[in-house]
Amino acid sequence: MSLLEVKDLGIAFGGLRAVGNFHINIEPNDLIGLIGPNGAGKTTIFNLLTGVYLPTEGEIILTNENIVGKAPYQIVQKGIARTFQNIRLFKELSVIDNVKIAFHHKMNYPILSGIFRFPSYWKEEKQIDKKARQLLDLFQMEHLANTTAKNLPYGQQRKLEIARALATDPKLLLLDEPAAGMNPQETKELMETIHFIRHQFNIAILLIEHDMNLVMGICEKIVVVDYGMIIAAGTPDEIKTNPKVIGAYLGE
Amino acid sequence: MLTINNINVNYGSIRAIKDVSFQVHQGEIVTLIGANGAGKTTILHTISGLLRAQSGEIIFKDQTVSSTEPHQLLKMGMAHVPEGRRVFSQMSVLENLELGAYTRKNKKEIEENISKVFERFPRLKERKKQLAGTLSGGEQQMLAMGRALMSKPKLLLLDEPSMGLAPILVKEIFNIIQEINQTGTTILLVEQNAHMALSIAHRAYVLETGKIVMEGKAESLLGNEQVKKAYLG
Amino acid sequence: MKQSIQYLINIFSIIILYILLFFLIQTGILSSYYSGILILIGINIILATSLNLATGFLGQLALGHAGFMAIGAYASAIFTMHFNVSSTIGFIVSLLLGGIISGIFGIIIGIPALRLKGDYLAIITLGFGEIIRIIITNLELTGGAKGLTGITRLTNFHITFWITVVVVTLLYTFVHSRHGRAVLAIRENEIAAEAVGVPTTYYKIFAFALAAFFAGVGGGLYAHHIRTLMPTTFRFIYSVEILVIVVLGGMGSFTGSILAAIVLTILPEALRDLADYRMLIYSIALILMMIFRPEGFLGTRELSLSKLFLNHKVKKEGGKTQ
Amino acid sequence: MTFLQQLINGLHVGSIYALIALGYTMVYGIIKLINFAHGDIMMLGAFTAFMTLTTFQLPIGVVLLITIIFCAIAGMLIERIAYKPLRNAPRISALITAIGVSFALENLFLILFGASSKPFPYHINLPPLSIGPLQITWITIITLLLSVGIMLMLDFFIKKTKIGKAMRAVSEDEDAAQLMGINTSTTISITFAIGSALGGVGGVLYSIAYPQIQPYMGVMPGLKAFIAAVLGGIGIMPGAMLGGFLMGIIESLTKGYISTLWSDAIVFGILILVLLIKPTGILGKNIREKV
Amino acid sequence: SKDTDTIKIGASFALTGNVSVYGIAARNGVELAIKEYEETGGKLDKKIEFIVEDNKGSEVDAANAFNKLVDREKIDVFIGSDISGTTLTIAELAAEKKIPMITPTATALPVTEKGDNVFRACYIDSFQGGMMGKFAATELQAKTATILYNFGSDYSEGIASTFEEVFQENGGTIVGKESYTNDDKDFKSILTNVKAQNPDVLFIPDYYEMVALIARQVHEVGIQSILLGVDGWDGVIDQTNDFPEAVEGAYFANHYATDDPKPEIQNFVNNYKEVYGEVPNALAALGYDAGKIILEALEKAGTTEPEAVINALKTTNVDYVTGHIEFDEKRNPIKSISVIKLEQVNGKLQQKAYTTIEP
Ligand SMILES: Nc1ncnc2c1ncn2[C@@H]1O[C@H](COP(=O)(O)OP(=O)(O)OP(=O)(O)O)[C@@H](O)[C@H]1O
Ligand SMILES: Nc1ncnc2c1ncn2[C@@H]1O[C@H](COP(=O)(O)OP(=O)(O)OP(=O)(O)O)[C@@H](O)[C@H]1O
Ligand SMILES: [Mg+2]
Ligand SMILES: [Mg+2]
Repeated sequence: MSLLEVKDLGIAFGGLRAVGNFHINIEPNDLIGLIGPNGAGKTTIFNLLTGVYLPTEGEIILTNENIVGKAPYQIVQKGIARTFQNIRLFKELSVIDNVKIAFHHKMNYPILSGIFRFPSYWKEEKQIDKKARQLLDLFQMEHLANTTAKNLPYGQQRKLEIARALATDPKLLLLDEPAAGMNPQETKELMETIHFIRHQFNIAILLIEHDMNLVMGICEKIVVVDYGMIIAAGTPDEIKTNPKVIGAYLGE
Repeated sequence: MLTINNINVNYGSIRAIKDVSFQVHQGEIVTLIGANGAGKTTILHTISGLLRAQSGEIIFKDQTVSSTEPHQLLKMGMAHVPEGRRVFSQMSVLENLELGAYTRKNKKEIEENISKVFERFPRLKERKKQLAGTLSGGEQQMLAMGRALMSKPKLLLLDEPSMGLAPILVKEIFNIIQEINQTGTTILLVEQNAHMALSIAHRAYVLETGKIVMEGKAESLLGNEQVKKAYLG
Repeated sequence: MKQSIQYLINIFSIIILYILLFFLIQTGILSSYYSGILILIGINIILATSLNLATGFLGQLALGHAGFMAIGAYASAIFTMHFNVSSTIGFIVSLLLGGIISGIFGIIIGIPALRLKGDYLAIITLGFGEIIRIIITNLELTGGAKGLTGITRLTNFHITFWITVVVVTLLYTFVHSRHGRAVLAIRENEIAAEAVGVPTTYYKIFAFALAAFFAGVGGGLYAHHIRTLMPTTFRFIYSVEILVIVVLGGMGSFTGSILAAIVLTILPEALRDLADYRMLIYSIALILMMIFRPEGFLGTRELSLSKLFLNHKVKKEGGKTQ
Repeated sequence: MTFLQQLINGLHVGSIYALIALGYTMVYGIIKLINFAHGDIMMLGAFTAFMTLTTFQLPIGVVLLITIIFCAIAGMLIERIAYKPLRNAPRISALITAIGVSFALENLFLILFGASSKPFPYHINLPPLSIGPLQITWITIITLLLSVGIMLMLDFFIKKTKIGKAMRAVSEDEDAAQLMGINTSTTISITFAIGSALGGVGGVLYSIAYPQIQPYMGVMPGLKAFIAAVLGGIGIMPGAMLGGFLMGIIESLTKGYISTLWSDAIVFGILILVLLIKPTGILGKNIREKV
Repeated sequence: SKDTDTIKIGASFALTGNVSVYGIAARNGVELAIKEYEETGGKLDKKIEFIVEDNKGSEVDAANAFNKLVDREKIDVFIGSDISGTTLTIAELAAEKKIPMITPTATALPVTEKGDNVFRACYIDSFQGGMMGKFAATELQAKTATILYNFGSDYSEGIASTFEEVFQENGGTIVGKESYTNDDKDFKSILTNVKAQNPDVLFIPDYYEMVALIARQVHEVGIQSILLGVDGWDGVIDQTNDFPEAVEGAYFANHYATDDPKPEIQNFVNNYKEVYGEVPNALAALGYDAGKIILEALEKAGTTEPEAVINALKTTNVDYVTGHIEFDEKRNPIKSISVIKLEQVNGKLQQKAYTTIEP
């Protein structure tokens, strides 16, 4: 059974059809790359999958349930988490709070318990503090727990965003240009991190990236879009040699 | 052309740039490379006057410009393509270019210049009426570059011009940088894509947590083991 | 362990402060003029901290706080007048009633208003505040333009002190719970908050309604202190005055609001002798304070007594908007 | 017929709102500051005109010119002293400063001129224009024409001239504008000068129409004009104009046909409705944050 | 107070804020009364200290100001405030503390009901409204009237409703009751309706500044009705100097007429003009009288004991600038009303005493 099944997905902004006829099947623990020229519609696809935009047509089926029309926070609770092309952290909050917020829907104590500090508050807060620290530890960021997020270097911010997405306990993780603004060395480390979380958390990953070293290096399958339409799909080797992809995207 | 002497730059109480000195000579392409947060952007901002150094000196065309306003620096011939493109998204492509020539008076020359930019970036010509905010990332990058060229700079500061671009566009952008340099513009280039940057630059400086740790000819740095390990992957 | 020591120190300091003020008032060292000012400080603290929840912590610029205060003031006053309430218990019931009605209006107004952002939200809350005032002016029940007079004096220093303590404590504990964190996340980045599973609309409305609830409680205290309610009192300029306290104290800092409420209640009093020049000097002082400390007294930090005593770093959980 | 008359009444009030709203919107459009003191600049204009009229008995044209210059300078000074230091501060802090400036101006004039209204010594002595049973006063016609004219000029100025483009650039991205060689301080000063000059003109016309001036006279028109600007889409010149006219007409019709008691509530109600349907005002562009 | 050689008179008015128009005039009047009293060597053997606190028209400030005057300054008597909201707040407190108090201008009925130490110098709304209703129906023989009142001003509303009642009792018909609010500047939409009603008289119970604005537009719209006003109109001629047609032929009730040849009135008017540079309006005159009433009561009581002062106040029975004043059992003044007609003489408006109505 597929984890995610997307059929005929499309959206138009005004007259512009940004995405059309998009389809993809993602199995549990897949690692798939989504590439294409600037303005091809990749980020828009992410926005459709996470409920930020309402598609004009198509179905998004997550483990047998059509999630089209669900609010972003509901979709997160059902198991799709994401990062953003331009980092969106809770800048003024501490690193650990950034992660704790993502545990929100996994916690149960009600508002009154929070306000009046009933035992359930103490119990859950303690648990979550522990869990958040463990997660940060996996990213070697535990020592930064009390740092304000905006003061982190860029690379750490990207990592924190991934950690935060993982805290929501997703089945599918969407990464939008995680290596943008990183140098090759940092990109290499990132590749390791992605590998690691995929196995550690046993999740599927769909990622957008312009860095071909990364995409070709770790993705098992690649989907190429241009003008909102899929122009190719296949293994890295197939994609590398596909003349359409070379013409539109890779060059040379 | 540009000399930086012992500048220190703070964000609040945090010192981001420590005692940095370097030069850019007439006609060169000089590149600054370094990890995330090393302070490359901070240095460019300080040079173009958007940030002020706590101490140290910046000399541009034999004049101390450490406290000169950015708009005056532009008149002196320095243009800066900032990180993240920063095009005026509610204005058309043409208006963006016109603003690039804000300080110039000669209408005819400006016209000529615009057609030159269009020649260099034919994509922009197709979209000259479009609002800049609706351009794709790559087109915005071209616009940012074209806009900076409109002031006919002697020195061009470029901050990560290839970020977020498709591979096909990355190559194009570096070609254009070389072309601009050949027509007489001196270039200070900041890049994450150290490989590309070093392959077009004459000289390079390596920045680590706010300090310059290495400098030299671009080719020699390209072959340097340390650099290879840290920045070329 | 450390935390419980912190709590003890805070509770202890509050009790000491209360005993001190109690003693000063009982012995007449603080006359009714001063105890009146203390009551106003308490009311202003309640109004400012509650607005801070909406503006500093949730990050929504609201200009209708005086409207919620008015609802609470009129509701509780009408209740005590109608039932001839003279007991403290009855008074507290009336305050809760005022708070609840105000909170309900908070929800009714919040649902449409919170779809807007920034300055547009400010304008729409301003509009609602004015509509509330106009309705009050047009109702028989509220005494219309003539105002409501003859309200029993039920507010005193003691009750104000403890209600203020309770309100600030509850606001503080709320902000430092998972729900409060959700509210902070919305301020920091609404899109990201939603993307990590926070139902943003729900929390926006909840925080807004909670702010309205406490503003209503503050209004009830006001009504039984001043004892004359005029609709004109609750013009939008009153909302602006509360906002000034919040910004001056620091958006996202309860202790900042407390500090600013004290300063801005006392300052006009201290300038009282200057008669006609009073408001000119006050406004110039305001401009200067903003120029020299644009982030407010405390920014997003909280003052902590235990920090003073224990000399260790207390984790901060605030942040500023924009 | 009364309906037409009510409409004309509404247009008159509306055109005054529009005139003040133009200045409001201009400043907001460029530096995103709700300049609370704008209404008080209007008051400043009225008093300047009052002083020059009573002490020097100058002709109205000269008076208007002096008022414009005086208000423009005052606007620039206020910006330099009170707003510029807060350029990089949170926007809401600048808003509080603007409120402070507003209070300061009101109280300064209260001390200088006292609280009681002074009759404004200039009025147009022509009898109202009668078209059938309809009556249109000359001041209505003048304000109407002037506000439309100024709107067109400003719109052209901002869209087409070099300084106008610089203003828009500054409003979008101050740093990037500096990198284009734009002197942002000067540009912002010019913005305030124009905005305040408009406020001053508004003050004079307002005082001719309602010939009483006092230190608090700017508060209500200021607030109404601001609402008008928001209604039309703040930052947009034709929007300010449209918002002003609409406000005036709605007010006039509710007062004439429903009830004065509820007219403000109705105006606010309509404003709220419009914003709920069109969150950025009638002519506002709905710019969604790109994710 | 304990201080034996000074008498402290406290006062609080709106000296700043948007109702300071009323407060400043009233304050000036009180101040002048005290100044004159001291200069002419009043019979009190103690020094008088006059302490005024601004309340900017806010109830909160009014409470603080009053508490401060009582607790810190230890005042013996209190004069104030101007508008009803602040005055009610203070009256509550004054009643608790038994401080003799008189408000020069607050017309709201409940003010003096707060305690038997609270007095007022102005007539209550219902009295004035009733008198003018009768005047319109009987003296002016008006059959129809439209009332144009300030909604949100308890003063204007109070007068309007009694006028309506009495005018109808005397056989008149109210053809329209229109309202505006304090923030309005443009009345043409309302006046357009009034024009259609075409009443014999148009009654506008409000203060002179608003009236001046309205009257001008009444003229512009082309309404022919006789304008009728109340004590708040005092001062309207200065506002309509350049447009006398607007209010020419109007009648209004007043406490006194500035052209009244009585020496005490002329004295007051001239002295006031000298000190404050403008013609005193009704609020100033009421402030002045409130000051005199208090001073005379203090004199009569011969002590600052509150009981004695209150009793002395109760027996007030003197001619003042605003008329002869006695207090009824509710401590409201029983005064005569002067009706004034505005006439144009040589292109200049003048107030002419038309008739006096005794209570
Ligand atoms: N909210 C929107 N309104 C209008 N047009 C939009 C919107 N969002 C995206 N677009 C347009 O849709 C197209 C696809 O944009 P998208 O951001 O998905 O591209 P992308 O493939 O992620 O490109 P890049 O690699 O540069 O990030 C672009 O032409 C863009 O201008
Ligand atoms: N506005 C700011 N306030 C505080 N610290 C800042 C600010 N901007 C940058 N920094 C810090 O200064 C250091 C240098 O940042 P800078 O942006 O110059 O790095 P960079 O070399 O350009 O990195 P990148 O490759 O990510 O663009 C970093 O540690 C960064 O966190
Ligand atoms: Mg993208
Ligand atoms: Mg950088």
